[in-house]
Amino acid sequence: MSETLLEINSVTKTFGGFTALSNVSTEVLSGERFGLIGPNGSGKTTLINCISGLLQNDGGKIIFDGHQLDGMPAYKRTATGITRTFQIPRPFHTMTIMDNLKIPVEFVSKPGATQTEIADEAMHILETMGMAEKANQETAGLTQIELRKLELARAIAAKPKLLISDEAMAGLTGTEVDEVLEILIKFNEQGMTIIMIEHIMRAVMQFSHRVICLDAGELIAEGVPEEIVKDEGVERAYLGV
Amino acid sequence: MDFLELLINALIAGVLLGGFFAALSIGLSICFGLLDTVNLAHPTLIVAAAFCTFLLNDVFGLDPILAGVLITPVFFVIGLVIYTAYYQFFEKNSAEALRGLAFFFGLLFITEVILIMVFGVDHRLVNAAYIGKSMGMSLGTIDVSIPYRLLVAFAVAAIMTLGLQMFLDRSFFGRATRAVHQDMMALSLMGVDPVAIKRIAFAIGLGTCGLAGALMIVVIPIEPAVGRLFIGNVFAIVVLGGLGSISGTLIAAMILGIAESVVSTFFGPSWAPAVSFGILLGVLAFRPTGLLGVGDTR
Amino acid sequence: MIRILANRMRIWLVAGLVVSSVVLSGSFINAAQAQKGPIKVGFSMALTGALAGGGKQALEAMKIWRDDINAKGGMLGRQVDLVYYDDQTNPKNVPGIYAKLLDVDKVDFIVSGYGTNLIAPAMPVAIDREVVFMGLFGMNNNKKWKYEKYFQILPAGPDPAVGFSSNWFEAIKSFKPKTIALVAADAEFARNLKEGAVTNAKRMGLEIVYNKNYPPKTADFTPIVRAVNAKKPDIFYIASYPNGSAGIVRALAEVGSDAKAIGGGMVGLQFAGIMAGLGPNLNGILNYDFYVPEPTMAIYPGSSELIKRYQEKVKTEGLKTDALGYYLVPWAYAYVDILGQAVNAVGKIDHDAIAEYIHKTKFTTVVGDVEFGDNGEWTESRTIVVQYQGIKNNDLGQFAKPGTRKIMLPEDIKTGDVQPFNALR
Amino acid sequence: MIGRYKFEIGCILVLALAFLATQAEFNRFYYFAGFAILQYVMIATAWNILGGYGGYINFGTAGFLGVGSYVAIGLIEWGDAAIVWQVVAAAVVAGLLGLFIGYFTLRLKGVYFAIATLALAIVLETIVNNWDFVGGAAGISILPPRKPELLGILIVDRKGDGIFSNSKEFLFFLMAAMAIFSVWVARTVERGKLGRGLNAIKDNEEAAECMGVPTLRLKLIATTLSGALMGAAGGIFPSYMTFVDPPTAFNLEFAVNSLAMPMIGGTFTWLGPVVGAVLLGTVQQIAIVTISSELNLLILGVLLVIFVTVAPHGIVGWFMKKNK
Repeated sequence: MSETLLEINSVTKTFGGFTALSNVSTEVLSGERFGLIGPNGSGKTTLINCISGLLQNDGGKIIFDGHQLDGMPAYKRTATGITRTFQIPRPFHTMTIMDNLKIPVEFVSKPGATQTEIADEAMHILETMGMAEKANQETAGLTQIELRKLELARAIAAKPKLLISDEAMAGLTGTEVDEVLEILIKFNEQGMTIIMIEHIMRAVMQFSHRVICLDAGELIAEGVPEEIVKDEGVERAYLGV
Repeated sequence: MDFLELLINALIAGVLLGGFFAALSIGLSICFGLLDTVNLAHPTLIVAAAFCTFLLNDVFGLDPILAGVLITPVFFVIGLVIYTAYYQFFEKNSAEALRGLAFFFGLLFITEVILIMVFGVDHRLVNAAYIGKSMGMSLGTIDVSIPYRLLVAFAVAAIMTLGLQMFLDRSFFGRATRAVHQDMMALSLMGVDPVAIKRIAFAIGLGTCGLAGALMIVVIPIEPAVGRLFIGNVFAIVVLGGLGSISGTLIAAMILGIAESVVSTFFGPSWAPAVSFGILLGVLAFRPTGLLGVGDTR
Repeated sequence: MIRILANRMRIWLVAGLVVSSVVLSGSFINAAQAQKGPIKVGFSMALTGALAGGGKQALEAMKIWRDDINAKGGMLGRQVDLVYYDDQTNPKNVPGIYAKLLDVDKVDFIVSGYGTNLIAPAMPVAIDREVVFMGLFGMNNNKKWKYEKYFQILPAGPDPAVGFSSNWFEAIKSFKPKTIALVAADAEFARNLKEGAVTNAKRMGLEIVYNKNYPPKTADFTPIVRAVNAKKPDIFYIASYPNGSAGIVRALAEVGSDAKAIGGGMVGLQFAGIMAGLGPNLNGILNYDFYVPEPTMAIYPGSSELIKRYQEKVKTEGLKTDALGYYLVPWAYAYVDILGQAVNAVGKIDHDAIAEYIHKTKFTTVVGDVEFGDNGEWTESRTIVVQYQGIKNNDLGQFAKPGTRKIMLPEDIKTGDVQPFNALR
Repeated sequence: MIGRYKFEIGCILVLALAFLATQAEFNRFYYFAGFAILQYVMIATAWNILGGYGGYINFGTAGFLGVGSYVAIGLIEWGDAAIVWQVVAAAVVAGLLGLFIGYFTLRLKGVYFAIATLALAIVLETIVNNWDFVGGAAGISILPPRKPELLGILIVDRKGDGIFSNSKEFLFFLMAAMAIFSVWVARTVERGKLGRGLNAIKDNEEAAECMGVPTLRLKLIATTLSGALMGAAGGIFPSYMTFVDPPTAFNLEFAVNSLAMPMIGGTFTWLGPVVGAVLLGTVQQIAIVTISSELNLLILGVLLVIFVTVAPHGIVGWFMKKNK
């Protein structure tokens, strides 16, 4: 594969006396499908919050595509090409699905475009997600899978180089998981780098080129899926022995 | 020596005044801090309780505090009614807190009008053995005088606060209330009806209006619109203390009481509000969740 | 989609506006056909809000006046009607109310509501229409305007802020004071009173050792009283509103004070509810007043009968206003009475002539003889200085009898001698 | 072409109508009542830019209005500035205040922000109370100029030589112009990138930030804009009242109405605050001169409760649902 897209260099984050991340270092390569696993409270979400800019890391460096991200507000990081989804979907609930997608299109991927161009672009993404017919629907009546897809579609609408998917499959049925996986793989094949956080092992292992595992804020394992599954540390972290 | 004497007296008066403020705010700390209902009518309902106290004192000669205890159940029931209505129209449809704000504004006006129609617009006071007298003490060369009326207010407020704090910490119901604040889902999975919990918690919060009203008329003269003057204070105290923290509310009330008393003594009372609310702004700027606030900044 | 709906909404909105304005004007049509009916006297009055206690009292007195004058044949042979609206003690409502009174209700005369800050916004309206404007308890409202048709009933003399407390400072001379402390509520009336008091204090050569204001929501006054005590003043002048007055009197009872004279401009101590509530704590306070049930007040002809009628009215009609009515009733009666007398004497509705007549006439009213100076204020100050004494309990009845509020000044109606504060505690 | 500027043309027509109304010499009561209603249209509209679009509840409307009023008073006391300059200066100062409070409270959300703005209003009132140059707690009377001129044109003259024969008519017209301007501003915001960004912030600020919305900058623009418009509405107030004291300028009523009116009308479009202000403002003006007792307050209370319970998306929302 190719060069490093995201470099995480001894990143540390503390809340009061509690250390959520300690000295985490890793790299994500351009075009990679990257899995991030770990038990509850291991620091996965904190790490991606630090990458996406909702939190600022206390120590260490994050470098993305040549930009040093530390201290940069989240919206600027989005402009450099990072977007993310949320574990619990956070749609703009007073807007239609179409309008939800228009926000990243207007603010990130096509700044200065006319309303028609923006709408066309948003519609295009909805079509690729198979949600075109719901464009003018409010978000209130959406099913769980639709909410997840909207969350992904909105992130993709920003045309990111790196998409961080935070448990996009929690609570979905088996076929729905496959549907989401298919979407992610499709966009990866178009060149989008993807970090996937997931509890559903089957999905991560099937999806990822490479996986890291966090436990109690520390990186305990890194490697291809087959190695990770066999790793003793990972097993201990998950089984709590 | 004069300065020291003034300072000590100002601090004591501030602590006592803080107790009074705590009594006014503690119910709101539950309704607003734990349950997210922006009950703007809280101070006005306290005034309503104060008028009831006045009536019981004037007609039956009851001691104000005793009267306050007697009307507390009435306000508990009023709380049940208000929350049921509030839930029906707002919370059930997960309406924004903003709409609730307007609802409680409306409630404030309606309560005020009822008070005007029933009691008229004149100022009312009550009498009791502990009003208008003070306890004198000497600490070495320093003379300290403590007005009994504030001492009573402080004692009752302290009992109320500690009682509620223990109730919320130790009882199953109290823990359930805190859980409602954090995670409604988990609670309903445990087989507890979160709405019932919230209804009762709100009623308890409103029940405190009964005693707080009695304290109010013991401490200051009342008229129907006097509640509006305290809206700023009580919300400032709850927010300053940190939403959901009863002990934070008590500490914040003390801070505001001491600030008001010390500023009044040494710099002139007209600057007191600027200092009190300046403290609030300062704290919010550096600690967005208040003194003892936890977690999210809603 | 939204745009189309918004367009529809706009049409609906315009339609709504038209309908509501039609309804609005329709409700006023009947008011436009006035002229030959009764003479209408219009005013705004604080019937709700902070000053409602005074406002409601004043309104009842004015209704008594209306019944009286109508019984005597009315004004210019026509019956008198009062037209009034509640200003909610909010000055913002006042300009609109007076415009409504003059333009829509077509009242023949306007008089003011109760209180300085509710008179002030009505002044330009009166000046604009060049009509006579009678004021009820305004503190120097005409200072900037110098309007020649404004007359004001508060008996504070030609320089009201100073005149209001001049008798009080006269009364304390016997203590041979050297120092004074002053406290005022953060509100217009109290602040004006304090400024006048500062002038009087300086004239007497008193040293000002404390001079501060307190905000309306002050809950505990003991820090203020202690801070004043620390300065050991001979005199403690207080210009306060009802909440503060009651709070300070209580704080004085709790903390005590060695000042010889305490009080001065404490509004609210004249109100029945507060007097009864404070009871013996009032003893020793030296305060202003306008009317008290002392026998010498007989020089105000008809005043005690008026007060009795008011108290009867409150009882029989079950009104929720001040049970005693000493504070405002005679004055609210007098300010409309003077207008009535003047109009009947001039014999026509001619505002220039009526104003001229009021300027040059000495009126005999329930508040005694009244003369107005060039600025529309009384030519002399008739503020009464009273000292509370001999109050034993919280019974309201005792305040309706002579003896609890003895008159110290003016000399001609004096019923007692001023004593040091602590001598009466 | 015309279609595109339909709204602007409508604004000019309404303004022309307002001007005609001043020349028609109606009962002067209508100018007073109209002024009060139009002032609320402006205040509610200004509030809604931050509160309705951005979801940030400003509880300190009275603070911004009061600052506007007292800037105007300061200018009058200092050097008899013309009313237009009073309004402009009031808008600038209140706008800066908005920027300041926006920056100062940028980490605060929801109720914390609301309480912070309330605290700010109280601090400001206390400062004015203690500032004797502008009258302090005693209040101050303003004498309007007899024959105000602007750029050499006589504005008001009783004999009919000026544009208006009465200063109240002039103030009514000025207020109408300002109200229409603020509605135009609000509509422009609503239909632009700013409005869409604010909407995203209201729905979920973190998600908005992650979708590339510069939340802090947009919030600062909104607080500044909203504050400036409120300040301007306050700047004209002393000339209308001729007497201002702190309790009037910082009245709680402003906070209540600025929040209640958009809510009753509907917070998601510019029309909502206008409908709410016209409706509630008219009811209040009529109630003052008809019912005229404590029942006034009761009506306001009952109206508030009924509207927020029965029409949760405001009158405009209710009608749009009907039309769907």
